[in-house]
Amino acid sequence: MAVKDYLRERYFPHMWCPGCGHGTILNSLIRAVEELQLHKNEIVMVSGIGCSARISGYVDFHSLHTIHGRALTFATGVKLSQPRLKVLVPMGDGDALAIGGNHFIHAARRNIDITAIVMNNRIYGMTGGQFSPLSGPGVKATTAPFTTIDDNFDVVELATAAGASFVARSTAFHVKETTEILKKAIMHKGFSVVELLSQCPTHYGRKNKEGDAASMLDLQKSGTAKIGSKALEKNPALTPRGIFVDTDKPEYCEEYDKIIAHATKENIS
Amino acid sequence: MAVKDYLRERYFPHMWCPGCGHGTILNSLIRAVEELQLHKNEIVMVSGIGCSARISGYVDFHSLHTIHGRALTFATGVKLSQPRLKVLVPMGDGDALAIGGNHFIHAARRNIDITAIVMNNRIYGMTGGQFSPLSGPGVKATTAPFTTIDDNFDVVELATAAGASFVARSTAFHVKETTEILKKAIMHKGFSVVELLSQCPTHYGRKNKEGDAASMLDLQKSGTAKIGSKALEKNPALTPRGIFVDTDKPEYCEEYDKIIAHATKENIS
Amino acid sequence: MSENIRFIQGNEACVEGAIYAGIDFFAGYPITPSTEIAEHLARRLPETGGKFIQMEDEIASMCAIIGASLTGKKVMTATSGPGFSLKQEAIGYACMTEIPCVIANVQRGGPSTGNPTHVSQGDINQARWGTHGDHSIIALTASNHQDVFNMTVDAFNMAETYRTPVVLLFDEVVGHMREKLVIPEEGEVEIVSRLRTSLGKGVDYHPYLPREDGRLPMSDFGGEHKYNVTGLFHDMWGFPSNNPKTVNELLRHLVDKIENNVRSITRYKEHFLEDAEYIMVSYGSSARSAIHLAKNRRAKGEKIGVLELQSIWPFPTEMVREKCANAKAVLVVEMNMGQVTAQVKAAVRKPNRVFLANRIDGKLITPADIKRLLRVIQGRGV
Amino acid sequence: MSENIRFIQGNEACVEGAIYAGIDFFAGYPITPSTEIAEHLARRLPETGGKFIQMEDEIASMCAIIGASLTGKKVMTATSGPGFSLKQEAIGYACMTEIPCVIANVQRGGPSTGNPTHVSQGDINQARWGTHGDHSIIALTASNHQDVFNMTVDAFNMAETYRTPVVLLFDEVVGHMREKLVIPEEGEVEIVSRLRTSLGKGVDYHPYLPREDGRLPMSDFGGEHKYNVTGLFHDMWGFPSNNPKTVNELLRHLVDKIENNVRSITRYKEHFLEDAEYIMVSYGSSARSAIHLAKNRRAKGEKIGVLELQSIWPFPTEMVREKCANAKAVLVVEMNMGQVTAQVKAAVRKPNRVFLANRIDGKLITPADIKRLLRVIQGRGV
Amino acid sequence: MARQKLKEILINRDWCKGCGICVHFCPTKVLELDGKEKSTAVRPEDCICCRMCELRCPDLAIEVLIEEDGNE
Amino acid sequence: MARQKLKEILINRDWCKGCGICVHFCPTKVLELDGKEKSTAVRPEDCICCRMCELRCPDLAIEVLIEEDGNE
Amino acid sequence: MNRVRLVFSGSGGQGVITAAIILAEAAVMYDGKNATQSQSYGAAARGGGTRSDIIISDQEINFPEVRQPNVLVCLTQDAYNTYSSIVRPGGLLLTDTKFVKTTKKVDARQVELPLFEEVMAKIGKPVVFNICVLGALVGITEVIRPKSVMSAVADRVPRDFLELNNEALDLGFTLGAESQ
Amino acid sequence: MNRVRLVFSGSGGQGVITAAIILAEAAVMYDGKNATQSQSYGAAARGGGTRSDIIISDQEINFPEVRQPNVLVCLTQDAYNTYSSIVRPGGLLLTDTKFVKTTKKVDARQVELPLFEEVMAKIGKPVVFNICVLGALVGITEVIRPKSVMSAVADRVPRDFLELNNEALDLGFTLGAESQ
Ligand SMILES: Cc1ncc(C[n+]2csc(CCOP(=O)(O)OP(=O)(O)O)c2C)c(N)n1
Ligand SMILES: Cc1ncc(C[n+]2csc(CCOP(=O)(O)OP(=O)(O)O)c2C)c(N)n1
Ligand code: SF4
Ligand code: SF4
Ligand code: SF4
Ligand code: SF4
Ligand code: SF4
Ligand code: SF4
Ligand SMILES: [Mg+2]
Ligand SMILES: [Mg+2]
Repeated sequence: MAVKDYLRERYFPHMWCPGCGHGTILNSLIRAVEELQLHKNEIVMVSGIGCSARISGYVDFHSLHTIHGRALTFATGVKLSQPRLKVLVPMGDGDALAIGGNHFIHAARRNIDITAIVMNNRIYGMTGGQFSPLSGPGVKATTAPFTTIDDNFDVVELATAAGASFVARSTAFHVKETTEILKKAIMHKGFSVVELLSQCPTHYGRKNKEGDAASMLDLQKSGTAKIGSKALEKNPALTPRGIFVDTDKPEYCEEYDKIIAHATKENIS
Repeated sequence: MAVKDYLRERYFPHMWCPGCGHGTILNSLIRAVEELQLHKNEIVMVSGIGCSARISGYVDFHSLHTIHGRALTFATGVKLSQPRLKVLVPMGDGDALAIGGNHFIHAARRNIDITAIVMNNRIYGMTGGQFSPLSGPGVKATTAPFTTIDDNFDVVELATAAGASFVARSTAFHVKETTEILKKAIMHKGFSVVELLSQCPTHYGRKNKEGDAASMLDLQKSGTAKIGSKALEKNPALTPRGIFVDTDKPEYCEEYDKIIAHATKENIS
Repeated sequence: MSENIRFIQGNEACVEGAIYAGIDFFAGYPITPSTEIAEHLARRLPETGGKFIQMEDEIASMCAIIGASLTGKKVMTATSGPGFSLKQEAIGYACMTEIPCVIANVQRGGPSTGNPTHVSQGDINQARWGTHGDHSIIALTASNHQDVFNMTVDAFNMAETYRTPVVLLFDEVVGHMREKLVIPEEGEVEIVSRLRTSLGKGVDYHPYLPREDGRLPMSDFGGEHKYNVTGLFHDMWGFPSNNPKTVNELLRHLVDKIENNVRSITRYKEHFLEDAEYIMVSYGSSARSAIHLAKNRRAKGEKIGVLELQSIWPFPTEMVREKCANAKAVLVVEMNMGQVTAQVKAAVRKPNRVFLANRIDGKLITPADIKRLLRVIQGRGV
Repeated sequence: MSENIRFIQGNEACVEGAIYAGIDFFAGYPITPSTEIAEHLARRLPETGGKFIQMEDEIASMCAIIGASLTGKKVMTATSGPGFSLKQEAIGYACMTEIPCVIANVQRGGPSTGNPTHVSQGDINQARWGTHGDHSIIALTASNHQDVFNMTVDAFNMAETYRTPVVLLFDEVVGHMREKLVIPEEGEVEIVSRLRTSLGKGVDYHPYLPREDGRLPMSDFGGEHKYNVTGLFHDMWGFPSNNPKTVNELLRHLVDKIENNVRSITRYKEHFLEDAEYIMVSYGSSARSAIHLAKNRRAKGEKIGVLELQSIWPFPTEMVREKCANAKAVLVVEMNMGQVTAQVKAAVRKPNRVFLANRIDGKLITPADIKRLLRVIQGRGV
Repeated sequence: MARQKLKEILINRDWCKGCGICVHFCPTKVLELDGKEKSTAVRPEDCICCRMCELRCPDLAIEVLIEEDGNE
Repeated sequence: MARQKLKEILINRDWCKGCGICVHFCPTKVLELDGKEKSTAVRPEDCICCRMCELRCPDLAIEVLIEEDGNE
Repeated sequence: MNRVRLVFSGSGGQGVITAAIILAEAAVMYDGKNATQSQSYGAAARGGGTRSDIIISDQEINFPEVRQPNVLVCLTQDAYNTYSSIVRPGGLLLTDTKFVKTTKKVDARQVELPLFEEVMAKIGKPVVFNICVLGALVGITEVIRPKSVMSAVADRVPRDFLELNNEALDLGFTLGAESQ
Repeated sequence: MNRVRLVFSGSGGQGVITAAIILAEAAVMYDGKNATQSQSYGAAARGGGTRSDIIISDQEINFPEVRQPNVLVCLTQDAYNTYSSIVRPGGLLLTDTKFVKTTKKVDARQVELPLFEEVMAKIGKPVVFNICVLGALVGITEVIRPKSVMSAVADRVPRDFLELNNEALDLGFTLGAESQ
């Protein structure tokens, strides 16, 4: 199938601002799905609320646009009740880690076979530019006129500590890398987390004088480095990219099937 | 002041079951406060809901018994609005890490100067013995008649990844160690997390055939080892005890004071 | 020992009703006094191939059942006061997206943590108005275990019929007390499943285009039809829209599909109602006391009866007006500050002849409590 | 340019009111259309030495302000629909523990995510019944920026006076529209602070023992008196109790302290009301349309006026009955399915002469919309 | 550190719930549960004043009073 | 891998929002924004068929059609 | 008897509630009667006082609480002090000699049996004390058929412990019957 | 004029809303009038169409929406096509020649000015286009005193950019006044 077949073209042009990184992530994601040759009917995309969350309206999968921060819990219901479906959950940084932080760590703990994608633009885009738990200190935002004092989460570390069995990071700039990582994440059995740095030129870029979308992408390029790379070794302040965790752990739905097998047997005896 | 002066004796005997580890933790805690010679009027204890949460009724501090899972958010309001107060937040494992997990990681991220104590009995005691996110797999509980399949959080790892600047673990058995750790945690500037393994003989013990309170304490003894100890080296399956993190990081209330200083100055100019 | 007889708690009767109705999926978080519903389903569901999951909180539980319902499953969650408050945002989502689901709220004393192990009926209005924005809801209740069973089956049936969340408003006494339940044979009680679209592959399916009868056939996630579901106002494709016409039509549809069906939804029982001069309107465990009193007084020749409500929302205004038309006085017997009383007053012709017989101290209202008030109303003193 | 005049959004007028009333602490989480309240306070609070914190969600925000209030601060949070639903459990906690706090809900279209950027007044009943368990609440509203300012000051004053959460029910139009605000001089508007205990060190302080006038003097956390606060039913020491007498008294106290003061709490405005044959009852932005219509019609000699409600809860039943006593018909103008209409019907002598003039499509109801209905009621056709 | 000598083991019988923790862990078996399931010091003379019973009692029912040689 | 030759750069002008990302990152400066702030291929002959413009476009507005030597 | 109202009272660990449930269950499942069983929840469950109300009837039972029990069982002194006054005039008040000293004058037939001591002496397992009490009750009154209680016990108790429980039941029955 | 109703329309990035706010603010803060300003929110903010309603009056203003503007400003073709029909008969319709081709017959005075081109030619910064539009409006109508608008611009604009904005304002004013 062609890449466009995975889109609901009827709703294009989409609602994102010019140069919004979320569009590029959509671009990388449908290419991953296309390259994996997945059936559209076997994919459910569940999203919360935010600019990022609007992504589910644009893909021609089963799509569930839910409430702010809770996408993973709806997704848990979908997946556990129908484990044969592939469940993709793109989330904004606020959606995933402010209001949604608890569901994020618990889904990771259960290692339920869901692919969580954090579209991290370090800002609340949809509501107009408030800081998020991924903004980090020293950032300007509408709710931080004197710059932020909050430290940020490291999504990779948090997901790892919580129990995710696949954890990776890339950016809207590194499109091919992103597609490759997403392919692995989608095929991984267990809870996979992919953090993708994105850009919000409208709010973050403007407030923090990072210029237009292209210059923000330049920063994604210069501010990150592959794990294991010389660049990272030389400058550990760079944000590492790559696959950090890829392990085999009991997956929740499979474990539950064992419970059913046990219970139905016990029942008979 | 004598240890008993920190108690509200009028409400004793307390409501906990015979042999409940939470009582011992109360015991260790008031000794820590006594040894630190803190003024009772400068301490606020904030708790949620659970058997553990009832601890706040028994101490003669300012005490705030709130709602399930949200103790740290009330505590954040208390602390930020009145930073001179010492704020102690004892929580059950469900309270802290099931419904309360998000507030736990966010308080850690902000590194706000609060002492969080997780009274971990690996079960929901108050509601009668359901499993918790700290139960781990293979445990019997009223909501896991065929044993649990959920993996557990490692509180130490999670708190560390989320940004807590003091992280430690001990048990209801190791009372002197607990008191020492609590003293350090209380005096630490920043968010400190102390996980204390506790026992619920009534629910966990009974369901999981761990015997009476004393035998459950024996398990705390044999199942843990100090970090850096030979025992741990020999048997890494043991649960490590001790202080895992003790670092200096910007504390939220202090950082906020800088914002005020800046804003009021800016205002004048 | 008959296979079909049980001696159980009301919460377990609810579980039996859910199993009978065909529940596939339950997500919950423990809370007194509803916990036994989760506990029994934790065993019963895997035994029948269904799924039980204990989530990290009540919000997650509510959202998980909505997700599961979309794959075509019959779903339920159970909670009490504080948990019911937490679920409100997601209940509104289920209203807006028209996803069938059942929420049992075994009421306890409130507000706040209140009185977890004691009886109350304080969440009546919350069931109607707890979530933000205008909408309608179905809420059922029961006073004994046979009815707990029946109302639970009804709740699933109505959720599937009307594509809406249905609230089961039980109370601590009914939930915790043990009494007999006779489980009907298979087929004895009707079981309804959601209407599914008959459209095949390749034919355009409009998930939110009501048929002429107002119903919307569903399509299971994972099936042939891929569509969008959103809690925003949406068009017939399920795509967000704030076109005023679309918004207006959707909101009216959400309200009408319930309010226009009040007669079909209404459930009630009459106890000694013909010729009754004094009518007690009651529901849940307080109805047991009212019936007890009515029986005793009838034995003494007093013309007194009970109208027992089993559906609270949509409020059966006309039915109540009709039944109470000839009463000298109406006593609403409930354990709150008069939440159903206000509805009865709005329903009847003589609101000033409607009185509240209540108790709010965590104890079950007694027949003697009601009798005391009755004597006052009758002008016979206390 | 006068120092005291501003041309600002309603949300900023609310911020100015809060600052005037002496706000010390705000915790919030952004949500349309209330976000500007948080944004402006993020700057204004540190400038005045106060504290602003953006929490991880609405639940945390609500809880944080309760904690801060206990240290003696004047506190507030702001949100809209979905966030208001999430705050309900903690609002009930504030009711139960009698902790002063102000919650602004700038309403948007609901249910669910609904229509975030469009106007609605759908949360009226939720403000009253959103949390579980019986209780009472105060809710105020406003139709223009001067009143937004005044009602915000009133909200703080009432929260401190009655030791209770006070809800400010604004709507999207009022919140986002810009118009003039004149900020009163210091001292021009009365500012109330909570009653604090006069008991000194060593004297037993009973945090939950009401004085004869029903009020409970507070003591700041960190001060001399150490006491317990709990959301469970509690005795005069604040210690948990489920003694039926204690439970009964506490719940009645919580309800009475508000319902018995309905006259002092009631806020309203009359527009051309004397001799009016047709009365429009309205509030918030819809009242602007009603007033607009009344002005126009009065100019043409029609006897029509507006009763503008500024306090919705406790509902001013008697005041509404009195004001509407001589009306030929009452039109309730609101942007929901008739939430205040039901209250007005219950209040007046002729409920069948009460009509709903509403609009629920996300657009502000217009004077023309109301006029159309008026003509129908007058039997003059459409 | 001054050598310690037991003055008295105070056990609050209203608070003690008979859990047996003090009994189980007393290194010198000083304590036992009596017929009413309350802890009692049956062999106080063996007490080495380690205070573990006091520190571990979940009901805060024990106080080990110690005479400190010469010291007040 | 077959050497690649450009067939055509399709730019959907209804979808393009003129963000300039494709322009900025095209290694051979094939693209420019026109007067209506839409991307256009002004030097298609320089295109090396890297497809980065297609992959990075946030509006999915670009398709790079490639002739593959001999291959279908 | 058309309607019997019972109150079982004692302390948390004594199995009072279980005994109450088994009795009511026996009435419903094996005697074809209606029954309700309810209990006080809360902190009481943590070693404090415990009370369970049972109503057994041929008719429908509405109000499930017992104001004046025909049969009152008190297994602690506290329970006795609190509840002995509510027993219905002419009713039965059963106590265990080890735990209760019957001091008050009560307008009911008071039966005091050394059930606990006998259990310890003959069976040696305190956990079956409650079943022994049940046995005694059945031995004294005709609330229910002894066989029904035996069946109900068999339904509830793990197979391995059935023997033990039957012994306790018998023991109680004998002591109860003898006291007649 | 006792009451003026204006609608400003255009697209997201053009600063239409800011211009509307400045105008209304000037009326309130410097001309002692009442004014309301409101706007459509939502996806429109992301590059779509934008509309702002302004009412300026000596009296109290209640209903804040404008049905028939005395003054309509359209800065995109879309805006023109959507709104040109609502202008009040005899009112003013201002457009920019670069963005709008006035095709329809409208019962109002249509003023078309090359504001954007002039801004680019004389100042070279597209961001002050909206201020130039404001200048033109003030040049054409007497909605408000030019001085008031200048003061309002000064209140809103960072000091460094004030000069630039004043230039744009003057430029617009001149073009507007000349068109009379
Ligand atoms: C319960 C609730 N709280 C708040 C909001 C308002 N809200 C919508 S999206 C959003 C945050 C958006 O930020 P993020 O998740 O980072 O996504 P982005 O828009 O940046 O892609 C917020 C706070 C809401 N819709 N619901
Ligand atoms: C919102 C809400 N959900 C659920 C409950 C019920 N509840 C009370 S305590 C508790 C868990 C107790 O477990 P834990 O936190 O581990 O404390 P423990 O009792 O074991 O000390 C639960 C689920 C509640 N009170 N409020
Ligand atoms: S506001 Fe930011 S995140 Fe949202 S669409 Fe625009 S650029 Fe993207
Ligand atoms: S139930 Fe468990 S946790 Fe609760 S008091 Fe008893 S032993 Fe302790
Ligand atoms: S540890 Fe305490 S409660 Fe337990 S037996 Fe000893 S004294 Fe009693
Ligand atoms: S102080 Fe030590 S030795 Fe003495 S009784 Fe206590 S535990 Fe035993
Ligand atoms: S990247 Fe896409 S949207 Fe941006 S200018 Fe190029 S074609 Fe247009
Ligand atoms: S394919 Fe590569 S070289 Fe060709 S236009 Fe696109 S970015 Fe430039
Ligand atoms: Mg974001
Ligand atoms: Mg626990």
